[in-house]
Amino acid sequence: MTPAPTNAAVRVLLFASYAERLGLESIDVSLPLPATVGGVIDRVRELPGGSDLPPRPLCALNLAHVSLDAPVAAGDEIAVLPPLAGG
Amino acid sequence: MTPAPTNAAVRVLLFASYAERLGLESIDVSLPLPATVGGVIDRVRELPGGSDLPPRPLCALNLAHVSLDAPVAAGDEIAVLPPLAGG
Amino acid sequence: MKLLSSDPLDLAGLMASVQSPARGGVACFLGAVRDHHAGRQVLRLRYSAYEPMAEAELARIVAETESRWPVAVALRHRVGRLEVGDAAIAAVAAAPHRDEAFAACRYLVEEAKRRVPVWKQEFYADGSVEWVDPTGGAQPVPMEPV
Amino acid sequence: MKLLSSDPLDLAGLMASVQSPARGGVACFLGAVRDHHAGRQVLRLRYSAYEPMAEAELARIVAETESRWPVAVALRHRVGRLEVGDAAIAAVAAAPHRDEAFAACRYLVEEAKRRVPVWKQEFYADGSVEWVDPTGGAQPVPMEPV
Repeated sequence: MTPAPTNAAVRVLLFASYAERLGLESIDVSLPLPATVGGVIDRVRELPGGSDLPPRPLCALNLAHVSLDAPVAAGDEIAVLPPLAGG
Repeated sequence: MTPAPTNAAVRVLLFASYAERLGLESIDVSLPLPATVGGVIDRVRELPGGSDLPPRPLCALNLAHVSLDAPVAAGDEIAVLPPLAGG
Repeated sequence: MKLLSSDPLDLAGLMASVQSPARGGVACFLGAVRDHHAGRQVLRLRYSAYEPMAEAELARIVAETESRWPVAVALRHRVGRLEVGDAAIAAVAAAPHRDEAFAACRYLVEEAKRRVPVWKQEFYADGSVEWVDPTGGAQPVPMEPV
Repeated sequence: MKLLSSDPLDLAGLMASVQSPARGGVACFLGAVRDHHAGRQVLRLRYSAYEPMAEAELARIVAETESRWPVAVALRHRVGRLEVGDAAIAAVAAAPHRDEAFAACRYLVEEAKRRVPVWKQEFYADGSVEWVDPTGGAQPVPMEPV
């Protein structure tokens, strides 16, 4: 008997134009582990306006840039970052 | 009959360590034309302390850098520049 | 220390914070709001940030720069409402020699622009407002943690 | 305008003189007197200049820089007695974009060091005084008029 997959709750933050398109700045997502940042973003895509996100958006995990294949754990903070425009 | 060579008076300025070595800041040199900056410097070398000048010092003619083969004319101001140390 | 600031950036203060008798070369950069962008007249703008990450990223850039060159550096980014001419970013690098000061200052600015999660909303003379996309809509290149 | 100055250099004033709403990038450099040179403790120094040529050369460097990049620049060199920490040279370049501002600022500093007839006498803690030769006594390379 394989163990039932663990479900993990993560928080997803949206900013600037992405927050406007989805009308949300923060979403709590629960999904079975193992999962990646890309998998979390795919869940965000299912929300109204979510299909406007680019195929591979810039992402951060716990305040650091990561690639979409980075694994996530319960309690992680994932951010979907529109094109940066500092300076 | 070839014309007698014209003599030209030029002023030579010395600075910083070169002025200290020769004990002079300004020398009036008279020499036959045509002549070059290098030729003027060779006259300065004959003065006491003049042999301390490097074989090919940095030179300026009328407030602009020049090479030693630049021709001089009467009234020119020639400067013998120790290694520059600005900034 | 807060590296994101909603107050005007103080370049003189940043310079004083990194200068020392041993560091004779000080290179600095100030990026100010321009009055035009892509042919449109800009009246003012608003920077927003993912603040905790922006602070962390700015601090990482400072630490990387100081470990890579023998320099003391200061880096600040402004958030909130800015008028034309206001400084959005200030970077200062002080080093014993100018090569290092210039290289470190340049690194601070390039990395801040590339990595700090800050977004800019431009307010134009025609009344419109837009989020600026410096990539022109290109597919983002994923950034690995540095 | 005097580009050689016996008064302290005013970086803020120089920056203000070149900034404009169209020039968002301002790069600057300050070269200050260090407390050590070649392992010896420096107390202070004295810059002397071939003044009319130094003024002319600084002005030529400014003109070249402004013709080579779309920038407004300011350049000053100090003469006379300087203490440790005092700025000997200040260079500022303002441009619409940072690449040009950095390149122009760097050019100002490199060309000033290479071409402006200024000499430096260092006063050391042991009481000795020396003219500084940055070339280490190498044969000078003749400079053609630019």
